[in-house]
Order: sequence, then C-alpha cells, then structure tokens
Amino acid sequence: MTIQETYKTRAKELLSSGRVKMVVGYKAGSTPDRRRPHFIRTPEEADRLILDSACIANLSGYLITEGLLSDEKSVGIFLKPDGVRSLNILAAESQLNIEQIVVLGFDVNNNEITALKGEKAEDFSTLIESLKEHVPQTPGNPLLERIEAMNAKERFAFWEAEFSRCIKCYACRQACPMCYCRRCIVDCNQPQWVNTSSHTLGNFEWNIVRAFHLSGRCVGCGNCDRACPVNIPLRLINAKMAHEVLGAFDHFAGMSQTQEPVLASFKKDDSETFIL
Amino acid sequence: MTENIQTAQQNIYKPAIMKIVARHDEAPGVRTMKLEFQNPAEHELFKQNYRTGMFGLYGVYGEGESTFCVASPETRNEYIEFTFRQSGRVTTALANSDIGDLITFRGPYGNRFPIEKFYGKNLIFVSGGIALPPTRSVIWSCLDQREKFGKITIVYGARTVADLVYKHELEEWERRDDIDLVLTVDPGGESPDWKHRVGFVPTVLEQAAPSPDNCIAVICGPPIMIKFTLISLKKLGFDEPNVYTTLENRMKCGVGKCGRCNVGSIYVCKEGPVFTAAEVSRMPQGDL
Amino acid sequence: MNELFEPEIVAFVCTYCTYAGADLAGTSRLKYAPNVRIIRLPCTGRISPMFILKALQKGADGVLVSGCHPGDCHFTHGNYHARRRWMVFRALLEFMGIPSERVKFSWISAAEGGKFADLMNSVTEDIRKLGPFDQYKELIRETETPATF
Amino acid sequence: MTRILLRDKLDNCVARWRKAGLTVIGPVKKETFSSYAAVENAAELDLSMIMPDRSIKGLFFPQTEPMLHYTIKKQALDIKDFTPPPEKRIIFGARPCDASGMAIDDPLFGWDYKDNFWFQRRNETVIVTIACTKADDFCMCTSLKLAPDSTKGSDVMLRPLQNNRGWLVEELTDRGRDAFNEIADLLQDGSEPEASIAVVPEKFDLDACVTWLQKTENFESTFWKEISMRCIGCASCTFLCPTCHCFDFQDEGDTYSGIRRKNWDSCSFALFTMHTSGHNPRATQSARWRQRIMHKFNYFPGKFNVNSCSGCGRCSRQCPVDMGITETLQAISTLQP
Repeated sequence: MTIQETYKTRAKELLSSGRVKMVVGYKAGSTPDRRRPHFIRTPEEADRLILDSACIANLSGYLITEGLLSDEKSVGIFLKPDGVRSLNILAAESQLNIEQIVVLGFDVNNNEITALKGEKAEDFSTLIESLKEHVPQTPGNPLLERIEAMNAKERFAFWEAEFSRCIKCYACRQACPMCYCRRCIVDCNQPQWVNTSSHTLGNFEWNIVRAFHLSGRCVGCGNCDRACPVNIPLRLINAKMAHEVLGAFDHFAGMSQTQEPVLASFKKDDSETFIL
Repeated sequence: MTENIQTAQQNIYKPAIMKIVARHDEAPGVRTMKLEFQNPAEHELFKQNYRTGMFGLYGVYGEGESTFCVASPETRNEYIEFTFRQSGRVTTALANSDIGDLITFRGPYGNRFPIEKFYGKNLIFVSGGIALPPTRSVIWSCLDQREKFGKITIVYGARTVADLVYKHELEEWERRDDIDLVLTVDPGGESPDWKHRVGFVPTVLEQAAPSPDNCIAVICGPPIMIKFTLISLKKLGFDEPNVYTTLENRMKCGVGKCGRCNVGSIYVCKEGPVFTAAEVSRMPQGDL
Repeated sequence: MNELFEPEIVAFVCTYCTYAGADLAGTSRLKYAPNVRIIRLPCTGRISPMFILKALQKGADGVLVSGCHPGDCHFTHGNYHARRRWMVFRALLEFMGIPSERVKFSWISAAEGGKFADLMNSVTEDIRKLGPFDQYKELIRETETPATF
Repeated sequence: MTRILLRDKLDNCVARWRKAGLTVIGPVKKETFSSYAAVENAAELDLSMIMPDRSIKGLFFPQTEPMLHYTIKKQALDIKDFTPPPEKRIIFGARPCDASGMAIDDPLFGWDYKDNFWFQRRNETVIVTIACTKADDFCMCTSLKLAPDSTKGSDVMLRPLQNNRGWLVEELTDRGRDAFNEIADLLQDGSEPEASIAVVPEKFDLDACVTWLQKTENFESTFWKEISMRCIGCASCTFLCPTCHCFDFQDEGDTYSGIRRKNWDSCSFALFTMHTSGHNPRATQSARWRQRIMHKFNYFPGKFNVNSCSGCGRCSRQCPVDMGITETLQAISTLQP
C-alpha cells in the first residue's frame, strides 16, 4: 500500500471510530502541482485525500481557528516535522490543548515522501532532537552567504529593495502558524508603533517587527515564503534569526510542549559581550 | 475663498477646518462639541446641503477621522454639534481637544429624514443610550417648526441615569407641554431620586402605547434595542414604511468609494444612513 | 562637514539605575554631550524593540538603551529579560543593515554618574563619526513625497 | 489603412516617447518578481510573460499615497493638498484584462464625488495593450465575457503578428492616436498575417452564477462557509486584483505636522468593518469572502452595470491556499439556482 492509501485508511478509521471529529489534510489543487488544505469530517470525504511530495504547506495554523477545539473533541492533522514543532510551540504558548491533537506524521525529503511513526506530538521528540543535532553550523544558502558578505550599507540597500515591493497584504502573517495574535501589533493604533502604510519605511518596520516576533519561534516551514505574492525572501530572515537563537541560547524552537519560549525566559549567565 | 472651494473640489477628501466653540460633558466618556466653520464659503456650502439625518467625518490631524451624525438640526445651521463617546484613537484625541482648538469636518454626507413627509402627522421618537444624537437632530428640526406636526412623543432610555445624554435638554422637553417625554433606565440603573420609569425601552414603549394612526416613528439605538423595538412597534400596529431608523457602519471615505459600509448592495454612506424599517428588513440580515 | 554634524540620539533608560546615574552626573556637575534625549521608563524590561524602531522612524541617528547591572534590577529580573531581547534584536538589526554602532546597550547604576557622562560622550562621538543615518532618513523622506513610479 | 509596428522599431519608439516627455512603463521581469515598471529602453521590457505578478492598478491607485500635508501651529492649521505631480505616461504592453480593470473602476471613482487622484492619472496615461497569444490555467477573461483581445479600457490595441515580427496597430482613443502620431514615421502601412490569439476556455457560466448570487436566500447559504474554510484572511487576492478598490485613510505624523494618506485596504481583513463598539458586521472569514464575491458580481454590477472582475486570475494564481474567484464561481455554477 502506498503511504497515501495507508493514511487514507487511517484517517477513515479515526473518523469512523469517533476518535477525531475532523482530519486536516491535503487534496488536489487547481493545477497538478498544487495541493489544497482539505478538512475531512466524514470517511467519504477522506477519499479525496492526497498525500505526496507536493504536500509541503504547514497546516498547523488551522488548529487555532476560532472555535475549532473549544468543544474539547480531538482533531487529526497531517504534519511534517516542522508542523509538529509548530504544534509544540502552540501548546507551549497555551494556544491549544495538545491532548486534542492526533498527528498523522510524514516527511518530504528530495521529493520523496516517508511516513513517520507516532500519533502524539511527543512521539516525534527523538526525531526533532536529531533535527537539532543536524543543524548545519552555517546555513548553506547562497543568498544568505551573499548578504552576510555585505557591509551594513549594502545590506540595508538590499533589504530596502526587497521591502520596497511589499504591499502589506499580510499574507506572511496570515499564513504563519505562529502569528496567532487576535490583534497584531500593526493593527494596534494607540499608539501606532508601526506605520500601516506600505511605503518602504512602513514595510521595513513591519518586516523587522515580524522577524523579531518570530525569533526563537520560527520552525522554518516556509509558509510565509510561499505565501508572499511579491517573493520577498522572508524565510531567509527567519532562518537567520533561528540560527542566532540556537547559537546564543541553544534554543531550537518547538522541541516539546513544555519548552520555555526563548524570549520569555533567561539565564543569569546569558552572553552580554555587546553591553557597554 | 473661491480658490478654496476649487481645491475642495479637486481633493474630495480634504476636510473643512472647524473651531471648537463649546463643549459639554453629557455622560461619563460622552461629550458634545459645538463647532464653527472658519471659512465662510465652506459654511455656505454646508448651509445649502445640510439636512437632518446627514453625517460627517470629524477629524483630528495626526490621528484620523471618525464618523458621527450631525446632532444639531437643519433649522440651526450656523454651527455643527456632534456627540461622541471616547473609545478609540480619534475620539481620544477629540476628547483631549479644548475650546478654541481646530479640528476638521468633512460632509455633510448621506441622505436625510424626509421631514416634509412628516408634516401634519404625529411623531414618536424612540432612542437608547448614545443614539439620542441623531434623533435629537430630528427632534429639534421638528420642534423649531412645531406647528407643522401633531402630537410629539419621545421615549428615551439608557443603561443608568448617568448614561442619559443631553440631560439639560431632557429637562427642557419635560417642561414643555407640547411634548410627551417618557424617560426610562434599565433595571438596576436607577438612582435613589429617579422619578421616571425603570425598564427596557421596548417594554416602556409598549406601556406608553402610542397610537399608530397617522404616526411616524423614528428609532435609533444599539442593534439589540432596534431589533426589539421593531417588534414592539409591530405589535402596536405600526407599518414598516412609517418607521425610520439610521444605520451606523464603519466608514472611511463617506462618499461611496472605500467599500466598507455596505449592507448587502446598499452603501450606507450614500443611500443611508436614514432608512425605513421596510428598507432595513429587505437587507441581508447577516450583514448588519 | 562631519565636524559640524550634531547627531540626535535617543536614550531609553530605566528609572532606578541609569536615570539615577544621569541625575548623579548632573548633581556632580559633570559635563557631557547634549545630543542625547533621555526617555525614562520603569525598567529595561519595559523597553520594547518598538521604541527603538520608533526613535529611528522619527529621525534619530542613534539609540542608546541602558539599565541596571544584572542582579540589581528593582524588579529582580527585568534586565535579564531585556538582555535576551536585545541580543536577538541586535542580531536582527545587524542583518537588516542597521549598524550595531547606532543602537547601543549599557548597564549604568545609580552610583555611576561618571560612567554615564563618559558613555554619553563616547556614544555621541561614535555616531558623529558615522554621520547621519542617511539611509533611514531617505526612507522617511520618501514617505513625504507624492507617490510616483 | 492598417498600420504595423515592427518589433525592431520598438526601441526607437520608446526613445521617441521619452523624448516627447512621456514616462514609458511596461512589463518588467526581475529575478523573482514581475510588475509594470518604468523603462528607459525596449530591452528592459519583457513582452513574453503571460502577465506581470502585480496588476496595473498600482499605477493609477498606488498602494499608499499622500493626500494632505498638515502643519499645526498655535491656533492655526495649515493644510497643503498633495496632488499627484503631472506626469504624462504611456504604458506599453498592458494586458487586456489589466486595461479593462481600469475601465471597470472608472465609474466607482467618478460617481457623485470625483476622485481626482484616480482621474488625473487616468487622463495623463495612454494604455497600449497587446492582445494575448498565450494564457495559463488561471486566465479566465472569457468567462467574464471579455477576451484575450478585448479593447476595453485600452487607448491603443496591438495585435501580434506572426513570427514575433511586430504588431498591428489599432488606435482606439484620441489619447492613443496622439501618442502614436508621435511615432507615425516608425509605423508602416500594410498588413501582415496575425498571430493567433490565445485560447482561454470558459471556466464557468457567469449568468448562472449571477442569478444564484442575486437570490436573497443564497446570502445565508452554507456554501459560503464550505468554500472559504481554508481562507487565511490575507489580502493578496484583493491587492493583486486590478479592480479591487477599497482603501483606508491613515494619519502619519505628530501633533505638529504630518501626512494623511490613502492606503489600500481589503475586505478580507477582520478589522475592515469592525465597529468601535466591538460589533463586526462581517465577523467571520466566510462573511468576508462572501462580501468579496457578492461585491464583484452582484453589488457592483447593480450600481455600475459591469462586473468588478476582468478575469486576470491573479487571485487564484497567487493565493497561498489555492482559493480564488475561479474555484468559487465554478462551484456556484454547479449549484441549483
């Protein structure tokens, strides 16, 4: 049986046994290479489920849809390791009760799909730990290397050019499972910290603020990158910050549901070489 | 002066400058401001266009604009009065403005109460809480030409005694013998010396039992009050086309472009804010 | 040209240590550069990165953030939280091309009036050398011009 | 007599227009992103793409634009109008869907109160449209009763010749004629075989959809909730749309001076309609998606007699969760009216 068929059966079992009230998965999209989120509430609907190497979107953001989990019933969801990590963060930040979530784990590497064993978020902890061990010392991204080689002026100019395209559609925010604030900082107007207009200054501020709020929380799922209609390399900024946080505080986001948020905790011996 | 009008036409979003000449605290957090035009040409334009029921966008530069009805009647168009509750960025800035300060006004926009259709008829005004201002504009427009109308009844209620707005005018209306004023506060909101009724507006309205014959009702209030008042009016025998109300939606432009105030296909800023109950009931209720 | 340049620097300081240090500098009649505008806050833990962005948005050439030494916080650990936050924010600004020389952090206690005065002088000198933050100011200027293509 | 513009003359045309004081704008492809942008020579233009990522809308209705500049002194308010500086422009190589989008929004910006920010730019700009010879899976102009070669909203229509040799020139307005008189000697008379126009299959039955949308009871249909369940509430569809016109006013500045700006806004944001009281008429994402569809195919045509959609398909092409007008209207066409 293919992975897709195995999981289809599994989803049907979960639904027909009443274990979960809904399974969030993928179905065919408008073109052959696209996949859409699929909300499966009956075993029949599971027939349209698709699971293959094109299923790369992190669906965990749908779990915090208003009212979805408030009846305390369980929900099944297809997650890759990055999705499990974001699920852990949502639990650690008290956004959901992780006991209500049944994980249908899979992974996609080099266009190959593999099934992952386990059904609770904690079942994947060894896998996530090994991911942390294998984070490369320097992320091998040509664009990142190019930026790191620049001086401050060049870097500013680079980001200025990138952010000047931003239209503030907030697709990055809306697509991000970590951006769950009921009222985002840009929507707060007393005081208005960040300019809401999408001139380059406002765009610069917005993207800095978002990157800061994701520091130590981003799991690198790439939802923002794929959502951006003007193709700003958003994932790059977040990956860079994840790398910083790992180096400075040995913090790898989404290790477990009890992991302390990196910016809401501290160690007395944190590095402070930069402080005068 | 003509030059200014031209620029006003060029940039339809450019407001007129107004001076605050008086202000009055109505209730906790609720304040009335009286504004005067600084530019005679803009004032002339306002006088030509303003009719009771229309609204405007009041602004403080650096903070933004907010939409309120014009609370002063068309019969007194030398100035503009408006009443607001301090709750957001603009209203906080307005609340912090003092007499003599300059603020901005854009308008008047929207449609109006067809007062000439009310001539010779009895009128009943039903209003709740901070929704008295739009009603007050109609009330004064009618009182200033009192002889043209039949019996006038005003039913007004608020959550507590302190929340009643225009207290000084309520006293004046109470003293007049050509108005029937019924005041009420919600149960629990009465003060020890409260001499009027206690109860919700729709209930009090039913007790007052105005006759629907040759009568126009103007109701204004929070959505929940409107909903139940409409039911009460129906019970009393009022026909929907004889019941007028105003809708208040979030607006930015006021001139039918920014696209947010619509209820179904109706643009509240252009086709409203004054509607008959019949018109409102034809709107998609899920969009109200 | 740079000799004439007087940088505008905004300092966000905590009221219990650095602000008291600034007071001491004043009562000790120490002279220091007048380029720094001080904004007093209850604790460094209250100093949000938003403040730094706002200062830059309003045209500051440099920002200084200062509070109690570790262990001295009036609220026991506000400055520990702040330290982590700055660490991360500093790295982010660096990556965005906002040079770390323009956004500085320090610990100054109530007793360190001398350190306060010295730091004001050195920070002012450093930023004077860097010159005005032209790149950011260009963004601010752009917001004031009509939209063109 | 038909006239022809040969491709190798295009560079001369651009130079000539620029010399006459026109800003030449056209589709430009950068590394990861394409848009309509100002160019200095024809080589910068990329006329081969299906359509730029961003629509033409921003050229007439910028994403953010100053409206007023205020200075507050003691007891005095000084207000300066910000009118767009006069700039004559020619857009070469617009797509028919983009050009129609501008014509669709004209009545909206003009009804009753005339928005001169829009009309000044409209009057100063010549839109030279090139008919499409290719389309992708998301193109749907034909479903909107338009076509890959509709002339709506264009000042000049260029019909591609075979073998990429150039275009057949069809001047439609005085503005267009003036701009092409400038380069009259670079055109040649005669006719050549035209390249075939792109085939865009019809994706849904618009009339059936409109009938369904107009039925009062369908406003409360459960269909809306089902179709929009995966909508994440971003504004990429509305901001990329050539016809979506909603905007917001924002003041930026302080107590002494600042700017009032007109910014794009979107019906998909929850705060768009939120009242001060906390009441939100369109409180759910399904209500907001319903508003978008209803507005485009029911309310807008009710007022201006034209659908507020030109079929460019950007909403579906760029949607992070693969939604869009096409999918919704296709689904509606299968419903019982």
